[in-house]
Amino acid sequence: MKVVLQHLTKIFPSRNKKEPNAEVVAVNDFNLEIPDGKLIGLLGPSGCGKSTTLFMISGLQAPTSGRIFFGEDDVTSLAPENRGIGLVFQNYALYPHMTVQQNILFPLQNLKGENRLSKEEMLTRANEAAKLVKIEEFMNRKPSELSGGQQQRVAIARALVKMPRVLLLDEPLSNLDARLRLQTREEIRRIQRDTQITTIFVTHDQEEAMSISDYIVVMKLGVIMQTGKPQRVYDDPANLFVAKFLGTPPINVFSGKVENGKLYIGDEAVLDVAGVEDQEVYVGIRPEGFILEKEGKFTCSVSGIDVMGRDVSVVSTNANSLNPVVRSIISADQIANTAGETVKFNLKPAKVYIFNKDTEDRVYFGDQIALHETIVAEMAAEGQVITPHEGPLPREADDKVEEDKPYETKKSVFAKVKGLFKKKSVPEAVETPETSSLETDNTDSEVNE
Amino acid sequence: MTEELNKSEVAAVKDEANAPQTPSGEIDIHNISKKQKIWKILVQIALYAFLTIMAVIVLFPFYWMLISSLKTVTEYEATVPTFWPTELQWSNYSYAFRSFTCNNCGHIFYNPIAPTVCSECGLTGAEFKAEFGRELFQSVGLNLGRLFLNTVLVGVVSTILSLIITILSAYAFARLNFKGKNLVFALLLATMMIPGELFTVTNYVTVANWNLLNTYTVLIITSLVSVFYIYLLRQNFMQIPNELYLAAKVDGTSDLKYLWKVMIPLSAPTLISITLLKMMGAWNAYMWPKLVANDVAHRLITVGLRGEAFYDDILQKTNMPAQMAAIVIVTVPLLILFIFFRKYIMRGVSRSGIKG
Amino acid sequence: MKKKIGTVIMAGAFACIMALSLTACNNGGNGGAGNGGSGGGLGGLQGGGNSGASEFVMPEGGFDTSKPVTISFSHTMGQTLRGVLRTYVDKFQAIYPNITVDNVDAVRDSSKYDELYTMISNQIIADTQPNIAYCYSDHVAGYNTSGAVLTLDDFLPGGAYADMTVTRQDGTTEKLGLTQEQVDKFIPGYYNEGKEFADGKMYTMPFSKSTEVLFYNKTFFDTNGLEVPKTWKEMEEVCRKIKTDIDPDCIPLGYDSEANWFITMCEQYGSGYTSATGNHYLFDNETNRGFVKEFADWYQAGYVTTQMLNNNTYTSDRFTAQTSYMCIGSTAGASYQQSDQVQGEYEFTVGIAPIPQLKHYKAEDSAQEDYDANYKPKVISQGPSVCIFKNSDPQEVLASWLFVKYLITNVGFQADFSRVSGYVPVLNLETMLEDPVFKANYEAADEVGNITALSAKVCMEQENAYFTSPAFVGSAEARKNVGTLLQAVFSTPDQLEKIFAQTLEECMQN
Amino acid sequence: MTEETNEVVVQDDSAKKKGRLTNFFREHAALIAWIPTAALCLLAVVLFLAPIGNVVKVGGDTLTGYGAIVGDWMEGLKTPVIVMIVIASVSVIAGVLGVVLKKHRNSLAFDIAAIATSFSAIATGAGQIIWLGSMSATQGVAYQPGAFSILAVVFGVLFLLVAVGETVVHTVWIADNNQRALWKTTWGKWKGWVYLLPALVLLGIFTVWPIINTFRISMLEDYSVLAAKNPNADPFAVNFNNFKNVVQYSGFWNCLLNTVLLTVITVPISTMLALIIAVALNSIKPLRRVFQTIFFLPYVTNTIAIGMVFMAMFQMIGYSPTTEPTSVGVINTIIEAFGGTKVNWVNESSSKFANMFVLCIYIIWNALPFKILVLLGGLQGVNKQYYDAAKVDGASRWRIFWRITVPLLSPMIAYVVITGFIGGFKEYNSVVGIFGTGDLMGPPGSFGKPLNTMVGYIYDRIANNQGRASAAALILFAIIFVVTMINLYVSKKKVHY
Repeated sequence: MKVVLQHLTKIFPSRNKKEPNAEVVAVNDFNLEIPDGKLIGLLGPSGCGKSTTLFMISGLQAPTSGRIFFGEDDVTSLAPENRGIGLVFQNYALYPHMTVQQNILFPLQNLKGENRLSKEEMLTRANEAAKLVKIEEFMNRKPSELSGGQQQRVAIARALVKMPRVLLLDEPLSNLDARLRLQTREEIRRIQRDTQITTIFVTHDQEEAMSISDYIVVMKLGVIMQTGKPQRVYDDPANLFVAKFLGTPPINVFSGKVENGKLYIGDEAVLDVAGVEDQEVYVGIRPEGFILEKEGKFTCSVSGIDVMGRDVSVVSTNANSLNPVVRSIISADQIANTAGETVKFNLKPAKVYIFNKDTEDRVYFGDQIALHETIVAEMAAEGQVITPHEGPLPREADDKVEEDKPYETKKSVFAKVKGLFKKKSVPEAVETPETSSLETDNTDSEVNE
Repeated sequence: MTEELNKSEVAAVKDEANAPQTPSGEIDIHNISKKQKIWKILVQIALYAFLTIMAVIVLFPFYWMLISSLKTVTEYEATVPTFWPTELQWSNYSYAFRSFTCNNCGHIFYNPIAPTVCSECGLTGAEFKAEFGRELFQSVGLNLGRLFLNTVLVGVVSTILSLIITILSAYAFARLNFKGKNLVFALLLATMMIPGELFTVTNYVTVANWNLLNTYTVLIITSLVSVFYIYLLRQNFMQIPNELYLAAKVDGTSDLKYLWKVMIPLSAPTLISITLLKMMGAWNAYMWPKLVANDVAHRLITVGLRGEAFYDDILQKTNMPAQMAAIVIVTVPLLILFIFFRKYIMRGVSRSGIKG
Repeated sequence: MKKKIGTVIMAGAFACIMALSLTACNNGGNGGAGNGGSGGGLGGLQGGGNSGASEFVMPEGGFDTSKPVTISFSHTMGQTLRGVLRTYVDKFQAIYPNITVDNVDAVRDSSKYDELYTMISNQIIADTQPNIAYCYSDHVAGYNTSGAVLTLDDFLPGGAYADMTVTRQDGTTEKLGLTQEQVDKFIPGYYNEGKEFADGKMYTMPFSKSTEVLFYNKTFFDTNGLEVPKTWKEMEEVCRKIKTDIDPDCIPLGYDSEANWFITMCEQYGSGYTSATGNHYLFDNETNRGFVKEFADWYQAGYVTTQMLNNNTYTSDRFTAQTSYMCIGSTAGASYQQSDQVQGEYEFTVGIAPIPQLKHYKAEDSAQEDYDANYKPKVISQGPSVCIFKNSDPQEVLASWLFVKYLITNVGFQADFSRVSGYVPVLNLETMLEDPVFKANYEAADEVGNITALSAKVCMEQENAYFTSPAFVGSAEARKNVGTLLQAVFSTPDQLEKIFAQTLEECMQN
Repeated sequence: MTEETNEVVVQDDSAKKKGRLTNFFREHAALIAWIPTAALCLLAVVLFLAPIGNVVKVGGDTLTGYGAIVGDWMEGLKTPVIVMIVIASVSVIAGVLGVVLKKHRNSLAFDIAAIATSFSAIATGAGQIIWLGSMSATQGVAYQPGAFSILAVVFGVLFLLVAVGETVVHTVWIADNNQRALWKTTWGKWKGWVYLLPALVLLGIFTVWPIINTFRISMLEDYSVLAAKNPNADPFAVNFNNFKNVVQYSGFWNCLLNTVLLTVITVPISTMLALIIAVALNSIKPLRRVFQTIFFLPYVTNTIAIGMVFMAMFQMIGYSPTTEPTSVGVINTIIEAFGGTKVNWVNESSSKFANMFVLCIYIIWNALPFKILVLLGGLQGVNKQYYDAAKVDGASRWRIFWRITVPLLSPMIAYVVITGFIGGFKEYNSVVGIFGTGDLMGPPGSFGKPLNTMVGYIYDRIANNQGRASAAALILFAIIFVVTMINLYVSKKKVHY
């Protein structure tokens, strides 16, 4: 089932009565076409609106504007149960009072009218779904008696059992430990391949998204920054944010400038970038883009060397680096060249991305131009028509706002007591849209502490 | 092999998935979403209607009490009850605070004490008595003021003492180490299981033997210690990290100071809840006070209210509007308390499950 | 060593706890604050240490008029009555200057007898009971479960201490006990009430009494040519006549006290109500069911109402409002039966007659067919008596007895008290007429408006008809229950059998 | 009992803490802490006047207690009262000032202030007792020793014990280090008991002893305190006759029947209604707080007082079986407005069915707030995702309610049902509120307290026959115990935790 999102926008009204304009735009003019039978990863930092997008697709939240199509059907105002979707929640939302079997049977028992199944049919279907996710031996246990990974699989079985047209997974792996996470994501990949159900997968973990998605959609502050096949996006980031968000260790960013077809970081001209206009730029260099050479054009002062088996990571500093350290990965045979206080690098042009300092958009040069064109053509061939976002994209500078926000779920006792005497409540911090979707109604829940 | 089997099953699953569930073409999506919307609105309307009806039912006694308290006796007894008093009879409220009426001219004195001379008609009580063999001044209503004072007094004192005892005990259970602590605590918790009526009989015998009947002490002393409050506060104290205590000890802080500087401020919400519940308890107490202190000097408000206080000598029946006024006067303080401390009361209540 | 200190402290603390709780259970203990005031300390006489129940032992030399002694008197008198009491306390203290009567002005905790009973019961438990108290005989039965009430037989003619003498301030002497002459002056029914206990001993002395009389609207009766009913049968006739012929909207008769009605009828029939010994409750019998059934029919026919059935208001209201033309009520409440005045004139004249009896017995009615010369009329006797509590100090007991004796045998006090309270004196008419004020009132009783005096007169004229019921623990409850019985049967006559059975069961519970 | 987790959040960040703790409470903790003690002292002074008020004459009338404060007798008492007030206030103020001025710098100052206050409490209380004693002796009038004076002394001594203990181990008065250490350990070992002392003493007397004694008394035939005082009477027979007498009395069975009926009718209805209201409240947003407040109002009322209002609402005015009422009352008016006929709810010769109906309505009205509060709290604690999941799974509202809401709320439901049952078996105040006490406990003209409950039965016996009262109390305890056990057993099977 193809899923099309047109100009999808979600605005959460301000929760602070004194500042009615402090509304939060969780999803901003979101346009996307998801091809049938693919696994799409929605990727972005917390609060970027990816879960909101997912919930709008599921019908649990109504979009402020825009349309959602499943195939040819406009499902925008359809209730979730009429959309034929399966949803797996971040913490699975397995009904704790029901056994695994009852959990899986639950959606089937809700079917009405002509769709109603007989008891035997229900059981058969539930068993099939359980077999698919390999949990058939736990059918009579309660969710609390299962491990995290098993619970996860039960949740998927429950989502699959009614044969959804679209399967939605909301951060399905975030509650698992590292090893289980690896295992489970392979499992999800397998199940998706086997069932060929269009699947949308939300995560903030870029590695996870890259490893299993057919396509990834990188989001920031409710806006699509880039879509594409994972490797392509990694190789050809559209802007500084995408470049920074993908890749471990993260990309090294320097401030620099282009002058006369040369790229300068500080005083050193590190690369030829013929055909690029003179401008102030950010320079992003992937850690694997460094070549350690005695006569390298780029100088850094060494602060340490980490040997990680086959690869060696050189940790150094540079005055123009925006990151605290410059991390480069070189092969072990080059290690000899690191003696001394400074190191010199040459750069691989394919691994160096430059971005306009004002717009933070990519500035292509050299072979990169050809590569980009190929990718665009490839996407078009696969039916991936991206309607560009109207208006300016959110920039790196906007990020700061997000980070400083105090992550406070509970006011301290003192604040409470103080509030008693002041009689005026402390204005509550505007919550991130992601949490607000779950907690909007919990204002009175202190009673229940 | 299993792999293969899985795949075939999955294929089957997929086929079926598309068959029944695809609405395209056959189902009018517009219609469905319209129905959904109407249904949603209807549900909301039904919810509000239901809640409004329930709220009216809940509020009706309050409303009735209020308007009845402002009616004249005649209007109160009107064949068709009026839903708003035609004439606001505020004097019902002063009546509740006891008044005297002159049998000769009918003038009403809002005094706690009977006057000797009627300022209106000039008769003295003694003359009237000598002539007609009857008292000139008849009391009407009861002295609610006295009941109020008694209740407030008992409430305040028992709350203060109870808080002190609760804090000290909870502190001992939460922070101090001594032999037998856990045993004592377990025993105390066990007593919570037993209904209070079991204690009443012996407690009556005890206080009677101690000559405490009809004193303030007896109203206060038996309910000073509440195991539940100790438990509540202890749990609260336990939340405060032990490191704070150790740090204080290193600084040479005494227990008392630590208790009052750190523990009490940090548990203020719980203490406030306890205080409010205890006050409410004193305000609503009925059975025990009636049993042990039912004399004029020590009677509490609920006991006084349910007595024959509003039997009006002149009307020769209970003055219902005045009684309603007294009920309003009794009810309002708690409502005010509730408005100001809604959160704390609700929190305390949701834990205790005991009224008062 | 230091460890020991702590142990000692803790041991002490626990000893305290144990001691406190033990006091709580030790019923004989003198826990709590002692009996303040009067100098009567704690040290009991007979080693037992229980002052509340110490037996009275005559001190050597009898009553010591040189030592000051304070006695207390708990009562329910209102302000005006206290004024009368105060006057005579002063006179008494002039005779015995060493005696101080306390609590005369003490605040009444209640004007109600049952609250006084609760108060004194509690005081007995705490050993702080007064020396003298207002009482009803069933109260005394209650108090006496603790053995706290003094038996007065020793002070009666022929008693052990009756002939001892006490010297007054003015040098004259009096007998410590009552003389036969004094006893003869009491109205016998009142005097004998003190003996209605299981052991037949004398526990109370009559203080002031009241009884029930029939108030009727004389103006109405005269206008309509009605005869005042003397028997219940005549009563029914009169009621029927009024209801059917004269005023169908009225309820001709109001009977204030249901309990009195029931008990009086039991006595008139001689069918049994209670007994002081044995099973106590005799009232569940055919005769009683019969009259209850009959009266229920009256109620259903609208002939009669009672206080409880009259929306818990005295039926005198109906009487004064003339929606009722007869009212059987207490002489103590006579003033409430007075009709309202309109421009100095009473709306109607109130007549007072003895309550109806089963049969005619007076010689003047010998023409009536149910005339029975041997019939003994029965009228209930009510009103407070006084009892004296045992005390560890015999001087207090003696002083209390002297004071009680003074009040009940003093014609002046009895007359004054009767005039102010509306109660009737406990001394017989002949004796009372010695008092000039009383005599004057008595003679003017038939004048219009002199209702209290008239009721007293009617009352005193039937001095041989008084009866009292046996007193035992639960007799007060029994009284209450039969009152409720009457009322319940009136409301639901078909439940008669069940209600009788239930009443008996209720009574047995106490 | 709900967990207390996260009740108190102490800042992890110590740097932050310093800033935060400098607030009102930290500044004034000492002051606040001492207010109770200070208030106690002052109260002791003021309140001991109450018993004295019993012997006051003003203007020919005799007054009690506070009415007397304006009277002439004040003249006679002026001097001692003023002296006492001054002593107490000065020492209290000194103590409080000492604490406040020294702030939290010096523990010693704090403890000494505690000692000062304790002394003032003792002085005040003891002063009153001694003075009253002398008054009694000289005037020959029995003054009750002020109850508050005794309490002031007791608490003063307690504080003194704690404060001195703490002070000794924190001072340098004891020069010898070893000795100081010894004091410290000894004090450390025993101070827990000192802190617990008041609670243990009171619990010992009013909780532990009664448990034992109730068993004892229940075995003594027709035990009463009055009879127990009689030295000449036979000792009480030891047997089970109290239980026998209680059980053989049909009135007791009536009480039991009433209690069981009220419980069995009201608990399920009120729980169901509360559940529906809570769910409704949980699914609306605007006005929710308003509704929530309204629904909680009945809780903060006086059961007796509002019971009287209910009585007034259902009562017909001026009714007797032989006369038509002047007014049928508001409820009947409403019934008639909807075309019904008037019902005799609470007046004379009303049916027990009608009485019980009114009672049930009132008890449910009264029980709703607590149940709504707990259930709504539970609902808000339920993770919203379960509902989202159910919605995605296509469950109808009805199915969501029965398959998700009710099972997830089952611990809360079990809680309100169990407390409801326990409360129901102790029902008494609501009957008193509507039908009064005295001999009726039912509509006017009724016989044998037709609406009395178990607790009412116990209270009726307490003053005269403690033997049977104890037996009845034990029977009630047994019933509540069994019912609670059954409840727990059922909930263990049905409740998901």
